[in-house]
Amino acid sequence: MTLSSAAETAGAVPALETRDLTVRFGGHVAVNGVGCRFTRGTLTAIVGPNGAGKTTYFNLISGQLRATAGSVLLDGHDLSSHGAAGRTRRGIGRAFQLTNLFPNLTVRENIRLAVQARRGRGFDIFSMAAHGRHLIQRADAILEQVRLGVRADDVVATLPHGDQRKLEVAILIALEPRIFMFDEPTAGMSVDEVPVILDLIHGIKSDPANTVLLVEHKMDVVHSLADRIIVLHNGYLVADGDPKEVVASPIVQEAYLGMGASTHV
Amino acid sequence: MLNWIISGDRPRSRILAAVLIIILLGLLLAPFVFPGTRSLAVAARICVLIVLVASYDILLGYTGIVSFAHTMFFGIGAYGVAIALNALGPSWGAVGLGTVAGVAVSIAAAAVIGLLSLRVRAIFFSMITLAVASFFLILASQLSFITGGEDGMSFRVPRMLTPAFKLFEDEIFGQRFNGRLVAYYLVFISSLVLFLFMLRVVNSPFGRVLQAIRENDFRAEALGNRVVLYRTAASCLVAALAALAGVLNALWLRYTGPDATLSFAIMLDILLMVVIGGMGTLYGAVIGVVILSLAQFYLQDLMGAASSALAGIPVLPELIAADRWMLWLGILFVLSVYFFPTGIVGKLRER
Amino acid sequence: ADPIKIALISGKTGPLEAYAKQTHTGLMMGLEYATQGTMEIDGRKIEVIEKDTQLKPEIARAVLAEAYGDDEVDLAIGPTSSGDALAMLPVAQEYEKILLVEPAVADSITGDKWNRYIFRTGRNSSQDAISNAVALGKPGVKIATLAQDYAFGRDGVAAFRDALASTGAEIAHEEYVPRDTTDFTAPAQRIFDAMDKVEGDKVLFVIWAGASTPFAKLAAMEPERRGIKIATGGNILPAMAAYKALPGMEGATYYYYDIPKNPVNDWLVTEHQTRFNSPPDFFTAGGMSAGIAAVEAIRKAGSTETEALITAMEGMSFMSPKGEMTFRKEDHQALQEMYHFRIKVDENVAWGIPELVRVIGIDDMDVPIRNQR
Amino acid sequence: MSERSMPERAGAAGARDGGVGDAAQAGALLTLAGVHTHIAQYHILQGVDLVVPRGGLAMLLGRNGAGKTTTLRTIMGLWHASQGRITFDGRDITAAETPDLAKGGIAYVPEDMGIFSSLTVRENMLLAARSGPMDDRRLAWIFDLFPALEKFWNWPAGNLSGGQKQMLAIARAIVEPRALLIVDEPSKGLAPAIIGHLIEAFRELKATDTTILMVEQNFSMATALGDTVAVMDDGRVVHAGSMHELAHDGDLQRRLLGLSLDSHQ
Amino acid sequence: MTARALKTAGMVERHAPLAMAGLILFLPLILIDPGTWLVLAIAGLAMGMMIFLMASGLTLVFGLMDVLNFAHGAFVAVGAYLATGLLSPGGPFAGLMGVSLLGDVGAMLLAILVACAAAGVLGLVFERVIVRRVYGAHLRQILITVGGLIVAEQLITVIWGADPIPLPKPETLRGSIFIGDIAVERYRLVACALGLVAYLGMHFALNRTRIGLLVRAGVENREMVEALGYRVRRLFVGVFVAGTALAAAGGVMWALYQEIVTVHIGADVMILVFIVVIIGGLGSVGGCFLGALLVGLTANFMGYLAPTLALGSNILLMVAVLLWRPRGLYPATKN
Ligand SMILES: Nc1ncnc2c1ncn2[C@@H]1O[C@H](COP(=O)(O)OP(=O)(O)OP(=O)(O)O)[C@@H](O)[C@H]1O
Ligand SMILES: Nc1ncnc2c1ncn2[C@@H]1O[C@H](COP(=O)(O)OP(=O)(O)OP(=O)(O)O)[C@@H](O)[C@H]1O
Ligand SMILES: [Mg+2]
Ligand SMILES: [Mg+2]
Repeated sequence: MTLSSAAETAGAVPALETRDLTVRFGGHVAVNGVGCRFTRGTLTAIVGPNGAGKTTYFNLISGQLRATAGSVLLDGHDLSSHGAAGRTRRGIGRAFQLTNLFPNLTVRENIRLAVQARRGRGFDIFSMAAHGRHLIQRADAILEQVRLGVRADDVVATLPHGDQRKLEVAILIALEPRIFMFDEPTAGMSVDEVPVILDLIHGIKSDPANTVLLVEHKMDVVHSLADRIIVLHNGYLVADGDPKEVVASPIVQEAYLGMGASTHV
Repeated sequence: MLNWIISGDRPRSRILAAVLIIILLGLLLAPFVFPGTRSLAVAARICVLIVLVASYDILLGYTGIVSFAHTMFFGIGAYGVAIALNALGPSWGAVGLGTVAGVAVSIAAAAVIGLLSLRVRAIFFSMITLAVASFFLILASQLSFITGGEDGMSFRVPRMLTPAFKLFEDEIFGQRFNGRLVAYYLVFISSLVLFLFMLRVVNSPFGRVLQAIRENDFRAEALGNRVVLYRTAASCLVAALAALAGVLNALWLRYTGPDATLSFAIMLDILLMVVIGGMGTLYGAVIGVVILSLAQFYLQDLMGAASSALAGIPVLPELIAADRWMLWLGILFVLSVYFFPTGIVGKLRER
Repeated sequence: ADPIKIALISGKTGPLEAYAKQTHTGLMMGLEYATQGTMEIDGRKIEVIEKDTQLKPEIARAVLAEAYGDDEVDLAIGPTSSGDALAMLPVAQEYEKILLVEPAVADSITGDKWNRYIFRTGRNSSQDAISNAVALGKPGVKIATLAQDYAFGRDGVAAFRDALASTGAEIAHEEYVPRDTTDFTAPAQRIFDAMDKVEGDKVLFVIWAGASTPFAKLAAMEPERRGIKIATGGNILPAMAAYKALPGMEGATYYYYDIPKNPVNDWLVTEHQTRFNSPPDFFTAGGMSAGIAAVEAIRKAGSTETEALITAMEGMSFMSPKGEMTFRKEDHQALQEMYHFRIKVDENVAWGIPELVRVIGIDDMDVPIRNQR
Repeated sequence: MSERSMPERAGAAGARDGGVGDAAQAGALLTLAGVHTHIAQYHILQGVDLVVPRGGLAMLLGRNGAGKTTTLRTIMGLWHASQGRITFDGRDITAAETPDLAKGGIAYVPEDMGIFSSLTVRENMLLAARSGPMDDRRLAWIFDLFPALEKFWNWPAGNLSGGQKQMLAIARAIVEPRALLIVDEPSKGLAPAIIGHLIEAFRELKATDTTILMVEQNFSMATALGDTVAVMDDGRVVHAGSMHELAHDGDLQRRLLGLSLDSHQ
Repeated sequence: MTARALKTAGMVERHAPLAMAGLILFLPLILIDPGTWLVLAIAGLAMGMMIFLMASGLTLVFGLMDVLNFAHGAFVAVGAYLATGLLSPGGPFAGLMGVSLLGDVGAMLLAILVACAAAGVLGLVFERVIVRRVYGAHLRQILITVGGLIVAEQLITVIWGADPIPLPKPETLRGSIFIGDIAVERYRLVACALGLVAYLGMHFALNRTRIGLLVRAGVENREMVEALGYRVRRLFVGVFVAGTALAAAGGVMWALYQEIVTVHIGADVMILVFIVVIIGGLGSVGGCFLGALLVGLTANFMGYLAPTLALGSNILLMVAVLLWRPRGLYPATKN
């Protein structure tokens, strides 16, 4: 397994690329020189043990963290000078691993804010937000997609955990990014709800303009969605390639799945 | 139409709606319904404070920024016209110039403070504003050759706003139509317009982003909103509004000074008004202002009467002596935070 | 007959509450004394309406306007702080009614902010400064001043400097510190450094407003080791507790109950002692002066018409706890005697006792007229 | 309302028929009988009956929003039941305060992990070890389970990765022996290898006489560990029985949990 | 390797503020002659200790419980007024005083103890009636405690009257000790000693016991601390009471320094106290201690070198510290 993946051979500029991305906290290197290219129309699953640096890697790409070294390129353009907000507006969207919402606003307002941010209407002080019909319609449409329509008027803090996870995904969709990053979207979601989310991600992936990155510990989910898997371990990128091969590789079997642990999954 | 004027922000409570209408009518007809200098002064003060407190609520209730520098901007506006009127004489030109200068300085100051310090943790920001505000207070009293120092400055306003100016010679409805009336309606109409403007702001897309930032700034940033920029913009906006309130206050009082515009006591009054009324709703600001202003102006009289009625009973008269009105204000303070955590408006809307 | 209505406007609530209380007591006793206990003038009952400025100038204006406009008082007395007073002056002019200022001290009240409806029984800053200059100034005396860094302090030092010019003493160093200073080590060191460089009788003159005073802290640094004596004006009794650290200190004061010898003061001290079990203080005397002045003025004018009152009061002399006072025609400031004192310490008295050195008579002080008529 | 309360009882009766049996009932460590819980004006739990046999591991399953977390919080005294009775070790604890329950031997791993992020990992553990210094042998066992904790021992817990926080939350609950362990979705966010460890760990705990009540979405983990199982829906227990029975009844799974064969391999 | 790097980083982190303090202490030696410098430095340190006494209670409550107690000043005032009752001629401890240094200091310590106890009881009531409902909500804390401050000040006026009350220092604590030409006020030495004792006591309580951890954890997630088996309520009450007792102790000391007590004696120093607490890094007792010393020193050196700047020196110091370390010298919590 080489660090350059099959997808790269297309020759075109990759949708997203990280070069030598590194971040250090005190003496601890959480992400260590990770270089990787992500191509449009594909879904790359990122797996690795807890604390491997997956979320941190996402944070570096989406701008929540500043890299100690290395760079992130979107369509070949260096993003180093942009913060989280700038990167979102340029099309890098992400859903968080630990639920991160506006707890005292309604479900609909949460989405509406995302739609509004996407449309860049934030500095308008003269019109009424409640009159932005198309924003609200769009928000409602997305809520239907994730089957949260019935809870549209509820305050987010009163939602059960699983529904909050769905809202997290819905907000990402509302941002209409070109790069979608999901951080364990199905964690805490009940089994019957999981297929809804998987269908959604599948739909996103099937648009050739989109690029999807997915962190997930459930191997069944990874198998059903991923075109490619990369493995992070102790901050290093240790494997990259076709799902079947990667999963079969000894390092994944040992360090990640645990010997014989796959029976539990 | 009405919905458009109030930006779709309905009171959402019958009682609240009724109270607001009564307040509006009361202020509109104050010179006729409540004759006397004191009541007119109270009415004008209420108008000014509504602008000041509502603008503070945009910062505090909607954006979640605790600033102690709001009175500083109020002062800058007031000193702006005061200095201009002193230097250029009582003309409308001077009023205009002073207003523009005051607003501009306020916006600039807010922008600098915001960009420098809105990144730090909220509580530190409050403390920085506290420090800046007390520094400004010191400055105002030190630069006595411009500001009149501790003593403040009295100045003359355009003749149209003084009692000497007579609209009609005779009294109509028992009211002299003189410049004070003109001044009152100038204050009233300006305040109303500014209030409706603020109502629009908080219900605009911009206002919604501010609320999102208050709820979860990290997430708001991740949605693509540059939080520091929004916070700074909000600070600048409310600074300008506070400065305008300062201008109105100065024109009405024909006096300005550190105690009247800059003191920490006013800052606390504003805070209290916002909270009693209900944070995060501009109608709350109105209610808070009216209740507290009435208390400040009339509680003392009321207590004086009660105290003399109870003369002879030990301790009690001492506790409700007119000079102890602050005690009861303090108790009101505590009780209102205690029992109306969402403010009066929140309580009214609960039902 | 209609009652005579007098408004007492003071900062009843707020940091100066204690002062306002004294003024109130003094005023009521003054009215009582001047009417021989009847509280009537020419058959008209006196009615005192009290109003609180809360030490907020805008409220001060509002309550004064209310007193004149709604309560229709004949004249108003007050307020406690100069800030309130300066805000109130234009209101008196607007309503064309008299405001008898007591005890606010700012020079500008009877100076450039003055108008013809303003009279003052209280002493002004200049009078304070000049009396101290008279008490301390001798040829060969070198003085350092310590004052708070704001208009009151700087004006006080300026007036003091002017008054000192004719005495042969001179100012060697001026030190200004923030108003709320509590630690005087640094300013004292600066003063010591400066005074080490000059020869002569060295005096450190302190102008200080507020309850917490620098004296004990200055005394603890033992300036006498460097040949420097501390001097300052009088103050209210609780503040003079700090003077106990400075036996022998000299200065000039506006009032101390034991000093003036006249029937008015005798009555005040005895009555105050019996009623309140304490001697009258600074502002009690001031309040009483104002009460007596009001009664005398109305008697003399024979009416409560403003113009009649102004005519009667200009140049009017009346007895006060501080002896005879006269409203100067030019700026309506009451000229009055002041007292050169020296501090004596008595273990049984809670404060340092100012013993009279000499009375500084009206003629000993050349109080400048600073208003434009 | 009165109509709705009927199936409740039926459900409860069903629970007994479901094979737990009266013996287990007698040996129950924790029993909930007809528990109703209101949060503000919402009626969330609508008569929950639940039996946790002494020394066993009881699984609580159900869709998102079924009321599982609310049930656990009600037991813990974090919400209070408005009706019904909760008994623990023979004592009525319906109205007991949280700290007393904790002192009485109940440990709790909340859904949101409840990490003190400003404290270090060590300090987090220290607070959980109420009775004195931490037992070195037990600590070694915990480090063995979750090596990351040892590595980040003196770090602020807020900086841990999502999965590491979950490990810390569990470790805190087992730092000292407790009579009853209440765990809300422990596997959420954990890598497969760690889940394998975790299963072992819970088995060991069971062997030490610790009774466990666990909410889980990971069905394979649930089947691997559970002795008894209760399934919740709409604020009620709609099925109770042995885990073995549910694990081998596809129909029941589909009906109760919406599980279909393709969503878990 | 990484461990060492970590350690060095930590050392720098920890010692930079100390280095800064050293700089502020010694740099003025270039401009001031050594005798004067010594006088200023000692006076500044002692002033800092007194401020620390008043600020320590606030930082405890502020830092551990995240409660902004604007009424802290009222408890300082209560301490001060109690001192006037206890230590004035005619008061219960007057008999001890005026004879020997031991008697005077003893009387003072007794007064502090009584004041602490009384203020502690008041603090208990205050916590019950006022603060209890507003844990976790800064804004409401500010408001309700300001309300409490007003009520407390008014009640003080009702009880003790509006007149300032003089409070002479005990005879033996007046004046200065002279070392050559250098005057050191006796009282400041006593203040130094007491400040140090208070600091060490708090340091021990917070670092050698679990209390500090528990309270911090309780603020962050109260439910979880209860679920671990601790009574958060009692803990909070205890900390709050300790905070008010410390305020009262500071009040006694400050009243004796000022020698006159007014209703606003506490409120007047509150801005200064807040500045100290902020500089120190919200809730860190060590930071507060260092911050207080820095404030004392800066005020004295600035007052000597550039009196016109002395006015804003505290604020300037705070802004400078925050620009350098946006969360204060020793941030108590990491986030
Ligand atoms: N604080 C609250 N206020 C109002 N309703 C609430 C509150 N907390 C939970 N609920 C409601 O109670 C119901 C049960 O929630 P609970 O969290 O117990 O579900 P759950 O079974 O744990 O779901 P999940 O598997 O998603 O964690 C949900 O409908 C939820 O909306
Ligand atoms: N802000 C931070 N400061 C210090 N260390 C951090 C910080 N953020 C993350 N780390 C450390 O970096 C490592 C990687 O964390 P990260 O959250 O990326 O893991 P992860 O791969 O997402 O794990 P999980 O599957 O458990 O979510 C962890 O060991 C964590 O402790
Ligand atoms: Mg992660
Ligand atoms: Mg749950």
